[in-house]
Amino acid sequence: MADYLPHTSDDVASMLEFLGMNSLDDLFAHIPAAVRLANGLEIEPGLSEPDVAAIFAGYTSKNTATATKMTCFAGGGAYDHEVPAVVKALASRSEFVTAYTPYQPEVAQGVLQAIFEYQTLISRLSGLPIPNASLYDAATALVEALNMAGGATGRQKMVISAGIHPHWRHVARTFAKGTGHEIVVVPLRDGVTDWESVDVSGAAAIVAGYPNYLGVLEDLSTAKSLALREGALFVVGADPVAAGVLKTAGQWGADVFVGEGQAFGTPLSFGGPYLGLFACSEDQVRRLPGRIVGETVDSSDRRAFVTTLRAREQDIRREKATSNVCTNQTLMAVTAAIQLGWLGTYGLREVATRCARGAHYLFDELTALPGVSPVSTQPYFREFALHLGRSADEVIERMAERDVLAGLSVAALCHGAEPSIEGSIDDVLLVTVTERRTKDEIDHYVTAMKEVLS
Amino acid sequence: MADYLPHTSDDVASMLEFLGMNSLDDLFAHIPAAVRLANGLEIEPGLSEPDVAAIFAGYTSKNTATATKMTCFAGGGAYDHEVPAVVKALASRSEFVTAYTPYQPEVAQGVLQAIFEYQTLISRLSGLPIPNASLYDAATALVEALNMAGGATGRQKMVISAGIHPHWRHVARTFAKGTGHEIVVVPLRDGVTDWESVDVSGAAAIVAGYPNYLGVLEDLSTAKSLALREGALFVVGADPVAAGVLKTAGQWGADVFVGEGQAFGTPLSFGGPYLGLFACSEDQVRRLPGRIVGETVDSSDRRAFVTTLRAREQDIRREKATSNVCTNQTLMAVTAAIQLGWLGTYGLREVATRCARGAHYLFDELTALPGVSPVSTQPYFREFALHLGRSADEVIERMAERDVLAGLSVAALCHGAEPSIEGSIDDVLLVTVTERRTKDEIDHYVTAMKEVLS
Amino acid sequence: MSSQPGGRAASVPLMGHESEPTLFEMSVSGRSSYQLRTTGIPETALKELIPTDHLNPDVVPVAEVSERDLVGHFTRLSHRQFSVDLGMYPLGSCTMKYNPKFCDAIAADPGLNAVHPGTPASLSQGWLEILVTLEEKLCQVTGMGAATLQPAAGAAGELTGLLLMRAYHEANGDDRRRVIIPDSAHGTNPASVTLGGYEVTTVPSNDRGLVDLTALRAALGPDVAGIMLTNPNTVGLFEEEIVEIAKAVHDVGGLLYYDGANLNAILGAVRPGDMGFDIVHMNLHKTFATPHGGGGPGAGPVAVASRLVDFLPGPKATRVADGSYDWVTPERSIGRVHGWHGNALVLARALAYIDVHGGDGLTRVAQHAVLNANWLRHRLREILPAAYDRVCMHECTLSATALKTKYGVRALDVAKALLDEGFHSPTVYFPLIVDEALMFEPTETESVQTLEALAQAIERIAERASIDPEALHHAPQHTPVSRVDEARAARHLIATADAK
Amino acid sequence: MSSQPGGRAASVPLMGHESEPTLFEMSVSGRSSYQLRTTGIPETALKELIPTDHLNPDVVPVAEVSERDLVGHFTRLSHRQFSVDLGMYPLGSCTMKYNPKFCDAIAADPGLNAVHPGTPASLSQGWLEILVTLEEKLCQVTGMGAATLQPAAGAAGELTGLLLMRAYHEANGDDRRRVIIPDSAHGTNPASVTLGGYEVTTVPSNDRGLVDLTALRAALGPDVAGIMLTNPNTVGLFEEEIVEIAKAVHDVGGLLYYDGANLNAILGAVRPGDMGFDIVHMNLHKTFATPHGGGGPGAGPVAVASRLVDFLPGPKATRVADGSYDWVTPERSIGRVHGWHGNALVLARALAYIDVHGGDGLTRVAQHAVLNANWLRHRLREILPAAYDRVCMHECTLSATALKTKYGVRALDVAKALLDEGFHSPTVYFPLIVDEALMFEPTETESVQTLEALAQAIERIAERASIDPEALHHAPQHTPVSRVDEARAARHLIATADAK
Ligand SMILES: Cc1ncc(COP(=O)(O)O)c(C=O)c1O
Ligand SMILES: Cc1ncc(COP(=O)(O)O)c(C=O)c1O
Repeated sequence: MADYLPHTSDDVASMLEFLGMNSLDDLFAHIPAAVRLANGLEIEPGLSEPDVAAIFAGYTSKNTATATKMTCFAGGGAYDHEVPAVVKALASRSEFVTAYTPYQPEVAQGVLQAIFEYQTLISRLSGLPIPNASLYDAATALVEALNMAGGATGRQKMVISAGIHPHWRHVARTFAKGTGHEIVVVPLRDGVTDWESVDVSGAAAIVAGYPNYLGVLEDLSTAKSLALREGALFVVGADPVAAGVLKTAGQWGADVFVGEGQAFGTPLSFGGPYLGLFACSEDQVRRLPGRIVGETVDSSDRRAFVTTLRAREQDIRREKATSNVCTNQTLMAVTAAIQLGWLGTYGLREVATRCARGAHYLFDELTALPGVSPVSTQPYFREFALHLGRSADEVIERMAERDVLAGLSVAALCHGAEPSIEGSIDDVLLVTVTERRTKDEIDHYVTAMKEVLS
Repeated sequence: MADYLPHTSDDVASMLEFLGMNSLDDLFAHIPAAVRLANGLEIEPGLSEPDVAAIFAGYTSKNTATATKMTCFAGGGAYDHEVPAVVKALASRSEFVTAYTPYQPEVAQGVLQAIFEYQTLISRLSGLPIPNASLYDAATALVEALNMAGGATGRQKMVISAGIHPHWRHVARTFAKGTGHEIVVVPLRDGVTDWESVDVSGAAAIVAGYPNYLGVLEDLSTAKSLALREGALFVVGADPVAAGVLKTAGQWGADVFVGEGQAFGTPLSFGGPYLGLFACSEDQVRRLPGRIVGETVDSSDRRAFVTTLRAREQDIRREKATSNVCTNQTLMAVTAAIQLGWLGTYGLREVATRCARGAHYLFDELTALPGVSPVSTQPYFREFALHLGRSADEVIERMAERDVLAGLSVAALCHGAEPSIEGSIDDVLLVTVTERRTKDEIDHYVTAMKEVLS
Repeated sequence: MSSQPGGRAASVPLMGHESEPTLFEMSVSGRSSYQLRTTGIPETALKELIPTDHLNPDVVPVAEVSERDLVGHFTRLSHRQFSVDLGMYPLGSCTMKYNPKFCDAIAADPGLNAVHPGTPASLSQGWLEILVTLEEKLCQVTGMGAATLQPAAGAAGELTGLLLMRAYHEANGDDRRRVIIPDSAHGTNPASVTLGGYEVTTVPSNDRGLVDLTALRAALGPDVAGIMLTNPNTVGLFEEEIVEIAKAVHDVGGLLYYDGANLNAILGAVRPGDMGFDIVHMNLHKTFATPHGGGGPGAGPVAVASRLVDFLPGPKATRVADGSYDWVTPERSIGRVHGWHGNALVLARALAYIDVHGGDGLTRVAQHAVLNANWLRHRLREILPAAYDRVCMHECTLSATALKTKYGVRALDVAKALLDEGFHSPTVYFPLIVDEALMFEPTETESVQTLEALAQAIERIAERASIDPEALHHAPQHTPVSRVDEARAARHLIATADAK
Repeated sequence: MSSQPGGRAASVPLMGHESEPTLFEMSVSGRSSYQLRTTGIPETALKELIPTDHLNPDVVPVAEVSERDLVGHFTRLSHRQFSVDLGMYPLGSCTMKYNPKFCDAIAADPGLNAVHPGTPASLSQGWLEILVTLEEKLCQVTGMGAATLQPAAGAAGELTGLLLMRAYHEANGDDRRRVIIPDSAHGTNPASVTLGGYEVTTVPSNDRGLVDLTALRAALGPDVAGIMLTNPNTVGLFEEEIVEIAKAVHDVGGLLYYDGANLNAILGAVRPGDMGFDIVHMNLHKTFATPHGGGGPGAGPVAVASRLVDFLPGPKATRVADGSYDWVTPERSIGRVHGWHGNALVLARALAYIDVHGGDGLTRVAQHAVLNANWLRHRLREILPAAYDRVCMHECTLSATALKTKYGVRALDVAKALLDEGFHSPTVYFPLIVDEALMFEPTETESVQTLEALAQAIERIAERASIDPEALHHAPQHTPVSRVDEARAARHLIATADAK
């Protein structure tokens, strides 16, 4: 028997006595006998922490591709960035970790101010004035953006570039079943959205990726002009790290920015908890999904922070709320504020620059290999897709034997969404380079790939 | 270039200007040129944290015998005990870690109260009323005890059982060169101190180990009566974990208790930082070495804690101080309070009991092996020494190949101090079992030892 | 010097009650903290790699602070924040129990957190095994057939559940329009119903604080897709007529959705599946003690009865023929509801928590949670009578109506005054059906000594109310900031340091 | 209920200023937190293993608390504690600089902290390499031949150094009795001299706050074993006549001991060895940023000139012929001064710190530390004139004599008032040679904005002194406790919860 319960048998006895009861069962006596669980749960008895730790050691030993054991060149929305000890130490402070949603601002200024700083940073990186306090992840943030567009335009048609991450598109499809949105996907040609190929008239939203899921940098002015023409919201799903050097969503004219914030201090974590980034223009503020923190003063005029514009939210607005989100990803938002504080203005630039340099160095080396060709001839940031002329799944397995996680199989990634790639799919590998990758690691990658492909 | 310096070049310039200086060198201009360092330090330029981490990964890869990779049966004053996540989390709170000595009690009640609780626990485990706030380690705590005895009796003769840990005896010898103490070591017979064999008359201190360094439990009444007879202080060096089930130093009549507190929440740490435990009787309080925290009240009568009896200490008493200790091992003392709070009254009993059970189980298995014989036939607690009939050093190496750290070579441990063991020394292995060792691990040890000895 | 000092602690309640400068106010041009690995990659100029029309002509300002100031700033902010680790957090409906540090340590293991979510199953078998094992245990706890672990929180679970409901009905070729919800329901329920494409029909509670069965029967019809219930409900009371409710809903072909936010009350005592529920979401960040992180992350797995299993989101970690694990998408899956596999590290924490407790421990958890709530309800009956004064489950909804009528002291005043007493406030003004509601959920990890201290604090507050009610309108006084001007925040939104 | 609640946060400055119950006051019989591994070892009764006359008939009471209350208690205590991470800690002579979290992470690696100190060298080569590498770098920093890493703190280093001095003289067959110390020396110096078996001869400081060379020459003689100096000295001033001092001492056959507590001031600028020192201790917990832990642990390695190398404590990690590492004891070693190899994890932290900074970074450290101290000295010259107003090194010793004579406000009052201003106090009343001394050591990791804020806080205090001096005698007011009754604590010692 192991648990974290304080009550001694004496405590239980005296408490029951205070209630005029004889047994703990009396507390459940009013539950219809017909449905009571007769013989308890069929779950093994409790184990001590060290015993459970041993069980988990068994699990972790079967995770052979950790970024600590293998060099990680996989990306696709989840990146192996540097997370320094200082950020881990601050983000794991138990006041941040074990607090609830800041319902009582008088004793929650710590989390509230950290969110306010996070909001400021997301506003700057997105180039849009109205951020929120986080959403679950990028995919669900996109869904909220579509809902916002539906609300703003009263229309149902969501025109989404196939350059948007296949998982995000997949999730958008799932939730459209409830909202009744019509999802129109615009195919890619040579890795770039072919906006002309579909009818965008009556669109509620025009959605483009920057860079897109193949790593390609598209000129977003076409998309923007279509949005203007149709009176649709222009939604840009962007890599926030790119904002260290590339144009922001706002600079491209976006009405709404969504993105994945994992890159800012959150480990790969097998996909979660991650951080859904969201920001929009002033005129959409009343439709903002989720929480937002605002600055105000206390009764003695000291600066204070508080969650605001609550009237939009589910607990007050109920079925008319702009969104159903309640619990979000605050701890990851606080972590992002800390990580960005650590990186600073020029650290973020440096990270973005190194990602680009490393990616272009590796791209040149790989495309020089016989049988390897790029999926797109267009400019890219830190990620690119290659035809290998060999099953990408198989290549990944073989590279893993050489302690390299070579990238992602686009066929696997696009399970449930159009890859929108010319030619074969199974041989397409999506390769990513972050600032953590050294020249030696990249050179080892190339050597290993030579062996695997030969 | 990497560092943690905030100043920008503008900061430096404006600060120099404020001082009416032109360069940072001006600040050092008054240092005689003859001794100034001309070309700076011959130390490589700074590296970034991740680069340094890579260097340290190289070091750790060469530490092949970590308790995480090998099952640890080594003890001899350093024990592989369970340290739960909760203790690590609390003891690493940065308020405890990055605070200085509590000079300003108004903002140091956290550390002061934690030390007060530590002192209470050490007093209870030692059975003596006057603890201090910690010393460097057990060996130096013994030295302080001898100094206390010298001061109390005005005598120089320190009678120390060979059952005291060889390193502690070695350290006592070193410092005796300064104090002029005469160290008389009393040999062991069958692992038990043969007090009759030496002349203890005029002793300042009689020092015994409980259990002694071979793990043997000696009846301390003889030693106590000798101390009484001679008017010497009776100093007991005890394993504080034993106090979970065995008699305390106080119950054996000790005037002074010293011990090693590493067992309480501090990892093996290659020997440090550890925790020197010290407690004594009321009548020695004015000779107490190091800091002590006392309870008092603040100006509005609220309970408060403060370092007290400062008049004994070096900063006030200078050359007449009872000790020169200033910085001690506070963080380990706080950790011990947390770990003991986690263990609680019955957890400590359980740990002590499991140590004893495991040790006796392994002892029986090993002594059943051909050619293996115990060094002592006397009762023991959680540690025992065996003649293997083979070089202990070699056996340890061979066992390591089987992922077992088999114990300590007594010959190595006694470098610089008498082993005081009958018969051969090189073949003596000191084996320890803690509560963390499972039956499977012990059985594997026995099988491996069979192979190694066959 | 324009910018604010990074090394002053006047904002730390330990020393003062000034406000803490923002990261941006501390920022000084040219200062930095970051340190990156030496890569050895040629430092080509960016414009040679990326066309200039993509490059931002301006530098996006982040902040420029030293590592020392970064540490000072966020450590001070942490001292301005209450948390479970500091004291009791009796927020009704939030289950703020102690979060074991052990589970944090599990989640901090690189063997789990350094795994890329796109890693092939063959190279991440450990993770898949964790997911499958957790799914099995959650199904055992709820009495269901299978579960998805993708939803990132309770509300996400609700919407997922409603989409499952929709898919099920559509598969049976009948299209239904309404979902029934009691007036005591949590706000996420109606909001999710709307996003699920259904209309909300609200049924009133009866004078016992439970669903009014007659009203429910009246509301039911062939166009009802299902009902969403929390049981125990948000008042903390068990829906004793649950069997009849289930039958009534099933009779019209509707499904029963179980909002598992209050699951902590019934672990090992009664299971949603056995009560007749078809779809269940769980809040692992409540019942299974994963930390709330100041508002998230959570995890809201959804378990369903066998007839709904084929519709679950995919891909799903599954034990396959050879005993290994792989990703499998259910036949008629509604599709992905999360970008990857859900909040994986939260899921791992919850499994560790379940393993430590085991079936016996989980049962004790519910028993002691219910014991604590009832003890507190009974202990406070004089001052804050329960809205429905009978045996409650894991939480008790008390009412400050008496204090309000007698002294003009409202639930909010009591909540704020509790902060000065060293306790976090309970949930106030929820559920909406209770006047001046103060909803206390002590959880099982608080001792009876702590409950008694809370009761005495409330007695002191009631005492003060009778003597100087005005003072209570100005509580709290000991906190870093006093009551904040929420109206002003909403009237003139300042959501970033750049807003003017 | 006798015992105190574990879940009330009224002691957290965030919410209140009540006192925190002790672990023992929270203890409830039968409550527990511990969880141990399942071993499978037969549960034999203890009395069958150990003779009963060794068994304690009584149970030693530790405490009985739940894990939740344990966490609440120590987290609340941490909120009642100031630290570098919360703000500036300008304690003169203590070098409270920022402690990099990176170095903590290095020390938390099981590859270092899970190694048993008795592990054969062959199985712990990584550790030995760390020790040898650190020794080499410390020798480079100090200009010495070799070093021992065993001493656990500065004072332990001092005593070790004095025993080395003694061993050296004895080896040369001359026995000397006296060690010279300036009147400004830190208390550990004279205390160590006594323990080293020597008599202390104190030499006065001159009117420039430096060693009075004439007085020193007068004090020197053939019976002088050596001199202990801190340079810069404890006033924060560089001993400009160090060359002459060294010559004078060496001329009588004495050795020079360097107390390295103030080494931070001269990194890369001047080295003790080059100044003529023979023995040097360093405080890694000052100069090399290892955290103080509320009073310890530290590490006080001692480096010596080549002629003393043979006497160093052993065993010593050494690079041997084949390039591997082994434990070697110097020929004429004075023996062990620590139970094992010294505070190893502290040593590892220091090496990581040195590697990050490199030679260039360490030099900047000293330059900026000295810059900050001088800036502060100059900035405060009106209110708190420096005892010796000229360029100082890493710290400045200011005097509150003016405030005292004018308003009766003493150094202690200023120190306490600073707490209310959000700054830790400087070191007060040390060194003893300065009247109403306030010794500020800003360190290099504080920004000029922070220094300016400190200066303004002191200006406000001076202002208050001129208006209402009485109030300052009652500072601090914002802290969890106000001034404590130290006399009472000493008069009636209560050192444990069991003392009556
Ligand atoms: C009754 C109830 N239902 C649903 C939810 C929503 O869960 P989440 O906040 O995880 O989205 C909550 C959370 O407060 C709740 O209390
Ligand atoms: C000048 C000086 N010498 C020696 C010491 C003693 O060092 P430690 O406290 O590490 O024993 C100190 C520490 O405060 C000091 O400031």
